Amino acid sequence: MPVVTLGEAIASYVRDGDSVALEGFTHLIPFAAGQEIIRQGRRGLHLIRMTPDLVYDQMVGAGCAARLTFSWGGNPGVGSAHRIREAIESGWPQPLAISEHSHAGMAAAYTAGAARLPFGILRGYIGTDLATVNPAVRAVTCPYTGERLATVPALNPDVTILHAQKADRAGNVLISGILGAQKEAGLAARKLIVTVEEVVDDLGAPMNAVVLPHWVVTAIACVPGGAWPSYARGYYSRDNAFYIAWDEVSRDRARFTDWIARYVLGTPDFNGFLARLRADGVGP
Amino acid sequence: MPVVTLGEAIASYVRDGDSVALEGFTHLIPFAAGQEIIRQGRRGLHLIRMTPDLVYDQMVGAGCAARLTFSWGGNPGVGSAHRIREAIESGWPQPLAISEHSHAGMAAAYTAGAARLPFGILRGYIGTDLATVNPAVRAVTCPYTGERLATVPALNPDVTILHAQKADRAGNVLISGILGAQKEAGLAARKLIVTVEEVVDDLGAPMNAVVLPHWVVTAIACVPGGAWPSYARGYYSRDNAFYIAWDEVSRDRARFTDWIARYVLGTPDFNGFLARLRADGVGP
Amino acid sequence: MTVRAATPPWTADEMMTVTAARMLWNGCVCFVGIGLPSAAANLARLLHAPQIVLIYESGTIGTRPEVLPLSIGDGELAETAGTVVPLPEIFAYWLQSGRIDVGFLGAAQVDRFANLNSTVIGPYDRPQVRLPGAGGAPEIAAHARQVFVVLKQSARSFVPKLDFVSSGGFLTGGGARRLCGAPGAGPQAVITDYGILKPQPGSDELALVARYETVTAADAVKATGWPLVVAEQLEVLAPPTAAELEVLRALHARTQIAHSRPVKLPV
Amino acid sequence: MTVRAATPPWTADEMMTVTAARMLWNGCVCFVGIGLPSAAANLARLLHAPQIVLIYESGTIGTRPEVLPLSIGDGELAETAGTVVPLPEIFAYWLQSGRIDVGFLGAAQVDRFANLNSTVIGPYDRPQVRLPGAGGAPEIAAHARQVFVVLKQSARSFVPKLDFVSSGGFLTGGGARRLCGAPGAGPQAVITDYGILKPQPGSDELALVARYETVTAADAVKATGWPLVVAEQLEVLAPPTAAELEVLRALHARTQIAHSRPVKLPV
Repeated sequence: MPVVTLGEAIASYVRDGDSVALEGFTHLIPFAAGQEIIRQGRRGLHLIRMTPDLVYDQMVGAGCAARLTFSWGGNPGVGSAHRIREAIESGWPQPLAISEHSHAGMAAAYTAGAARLPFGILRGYIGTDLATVNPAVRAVTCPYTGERLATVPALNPDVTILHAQKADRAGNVLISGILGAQKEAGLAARKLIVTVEEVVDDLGAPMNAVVLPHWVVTAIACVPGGAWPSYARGYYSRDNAFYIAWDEVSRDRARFTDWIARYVLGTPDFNGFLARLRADGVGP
Repeated sequence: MPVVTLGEAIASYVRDGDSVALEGFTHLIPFAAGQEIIRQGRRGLHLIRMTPDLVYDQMVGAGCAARLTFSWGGNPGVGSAHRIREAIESGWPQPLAISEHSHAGMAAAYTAGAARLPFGILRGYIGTDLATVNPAVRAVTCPYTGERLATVPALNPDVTILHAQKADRAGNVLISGILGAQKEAGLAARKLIVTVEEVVDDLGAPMNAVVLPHWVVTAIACVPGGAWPSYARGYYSRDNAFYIAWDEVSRDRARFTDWIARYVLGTPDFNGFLARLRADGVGP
Repeated sequence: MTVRAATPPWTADEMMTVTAARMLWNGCVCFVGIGLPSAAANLARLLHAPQIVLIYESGTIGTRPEVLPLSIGDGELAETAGTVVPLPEIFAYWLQSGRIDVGFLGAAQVDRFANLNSTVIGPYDRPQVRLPGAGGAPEIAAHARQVFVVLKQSARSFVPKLDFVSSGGFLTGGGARRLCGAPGAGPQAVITDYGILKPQPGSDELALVARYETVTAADAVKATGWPLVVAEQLEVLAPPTAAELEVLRALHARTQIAHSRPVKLPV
Repeated sequence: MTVRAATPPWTADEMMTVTAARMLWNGCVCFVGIGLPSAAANLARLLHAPQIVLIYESGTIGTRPEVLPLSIGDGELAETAGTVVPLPEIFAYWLQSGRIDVGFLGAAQVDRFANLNSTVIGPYDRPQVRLPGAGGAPEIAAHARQVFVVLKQSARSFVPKLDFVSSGGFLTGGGARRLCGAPGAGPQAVITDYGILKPQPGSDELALVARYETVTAADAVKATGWPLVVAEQLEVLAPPTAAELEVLRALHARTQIAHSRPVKLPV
């Protein structure tokens, strides 16, 4: 299990048209990886994520995505994900097909994916229009009680990308704190890329901690700060100010495009991205 | 969530004819609780457990059980669970109806129970006679792929009993080490009794540790050593010698009956049980 | 002796938050959303319900944040939680299992049967306004023993017909919910900036049952997009006490400071 | 120049363990059962496969025990594991997901199509001998990319018809397994105290493909309850090396000492 640069990992394992899940539920969101995908100009991706917030707002606005599978898409505590909104509302920069679920449905779909079952079941979508607009939401009858239960098809992304606190030199990965559906999304994927805050000799993981063994990880890249402006427990906290500021940046096409051009396309990598933000006095 | 004596907990919450799951997969097996159920003379229980080993060998041989739901029943690394064998083979001390699963099937049944789904699905029981002899094993068709998958009905015991390392004074419970299906069995139950090695001010639990909050626990009893001859990580190790010795004790009806009479029925509680074993030079 | 004023010394948000907080009891297990519900639940915890169990869908169980989270998964929620579990577990073992006493929801639109829309304004395929979407709400609405909805009242938000049903309340009313297999009792109160609406027995239609003393029933009817039923016995809600306002404002002040703290990455 | 003797300086168990260990490769992900499979897998780890990944159904992943476990959940397995996960997860995310290269099974009976019985001798409803049961075996047999079976050969254990099918091998043979939806390739080797049996292409029937130099093919046929097919090219297995025996015996010696250590409860 090789430790490579993020650029190498994306170049090697993310292809145009792939289904790609960048997971992390407000915590450990792989922002650096999302920006590297923008930087390398991937197109036609099927983006999968429970909460497409700023990371997918950037990728959708930059034109990477053709489809989005999700259950909540906004700027948490702030408001809209303007780029995702505009893609859905007016097809800019390109139309975005959506497959919309509830959180419980997405979670069941990842869980089924990790278990390599073709579908997951939940007592869900009851009385909602979600089941109407999303043909993927179906039903099975319980062979014991006769109850009808909702089903969702398993999610098995071509690539899942996670950000974690630590990997050891063998490539075992430790995730701690708010876990979201990261383990399920990681194990459901055909390829798993993990960016980490640091590579250490010993994970020092508690016995029942969430550890992804090296042999399920396709590649690891050490990207300190790679979850910013989200956070990495034990390393840095959530940059709420950036989330609030993003509302203005993303509201306007031109301003967003300039931001991507200057900070993402105009920089060689995540360190360059941070350096330019700092040079402009807006960096963490 | 009251901290009571084990005697009070069993007297209050375990009734004749209840379905009762004592879980713990080789680790943290609630032996003291099983013996207290024998001591209080419960009858007609539906015992549920993935691995009915010595704890159920004792309860079945003592006449507590009318039915057993399980997936592997023996003396781990040693051989037969002789009392369970004799109950099944020749109905002594009374006939024992069985509902037999694979581990994967039992695990799916507990998981469904914890989620309050009526059934669990797995790609299991393929080509086996288990599906033939156990009418509870059925099938559903995937609404996406048409694949037939095995189903098991959810397990929701009237009472689940667990042994854990620690509870705090509020009644929050910490389990660490080999977890088995304890969390699922505990959350699937209508009532949850937990015996613990000690009650502490602060659990000191890692953030993602397995903690059962006080408001899902019906009663806690502090029973140091209560998992012996199995083990409690951080407190004492598995008494393999007892497991080996049990083969002789349990092989013979009379010898087993004498053992139960002297050490369980003949003692007021678990401390009395340990004291008599030690007095006889066979105690831990 | 109560103050009566056109513009009282508290905001509508404060009045709603205090009113919602008063409806939570000590020991209640509450599934909390971000924003006003989170403020109300924590206000209750800091006042009359110290043993309230707060669960956020990010997997934090029994959390006791010092400051309010901006996001559903702020570090503060994890650091002060009794335990933090994977997200699939929260929905399967903790919500679907029927362990939640009160689910707290907001929305963009509500109809007379307390169905909620947080998905889209206009047609789903050609939206005027695409909203963030349902998130955890559909299953919270289905499984919580009861649901409290918090939403400012206006003809634009309280509509005769939803553009999209994101979360089921009483569906078409008249007991329809019981037939659809939703285990929970559904929305038992809608807390607005005019007062409290509750479903009427039989019809399941929302009726105004309580008002703030700063408004009239007529004001509430005017702010509703359907002919709002007003209960014969219309309760008048006590205004926020000085203690309630002090604790709430201190909480918001702490939150303000925490959220404006600049973040520095370890370089 | 090899030693040939009626009673070689090693036991049948040692010969089987060494033979099984040699079939495991470095980095192989192995789902291990208690007893001889566990001894073989750990012997391989201590010899030629230091990076072998050992998973026990108790939830211990990547474990490196100093001594062999008596039970599937000995503390030693947890203390030396890379991670310890809940048991439902082991079967769903790690076995059913197809991540296991080799599943190691024993049994009481095997038939010519490598189906296994570990449930009952005699009728299920009126058993002569009630065995412990299937445990994890049915899904290990279904999902592991390949399965190795370890079982001493005799007319009583190698039977023309099983009393009960606990775990499916090639079912009725002739490609029946592929039709039944089991993802794994099934039993690819049965390691006995006479040699190694492997399924024949097409028929899926087990044939003797290798023997220990201490036995003849005729001995193996006599120890089989059906007319055992013997491969034309019958490989002769190299005897255990001094190094293999030394490491294996040291492992068993350490294990013996550890398991006989008296346990004292903290009083």
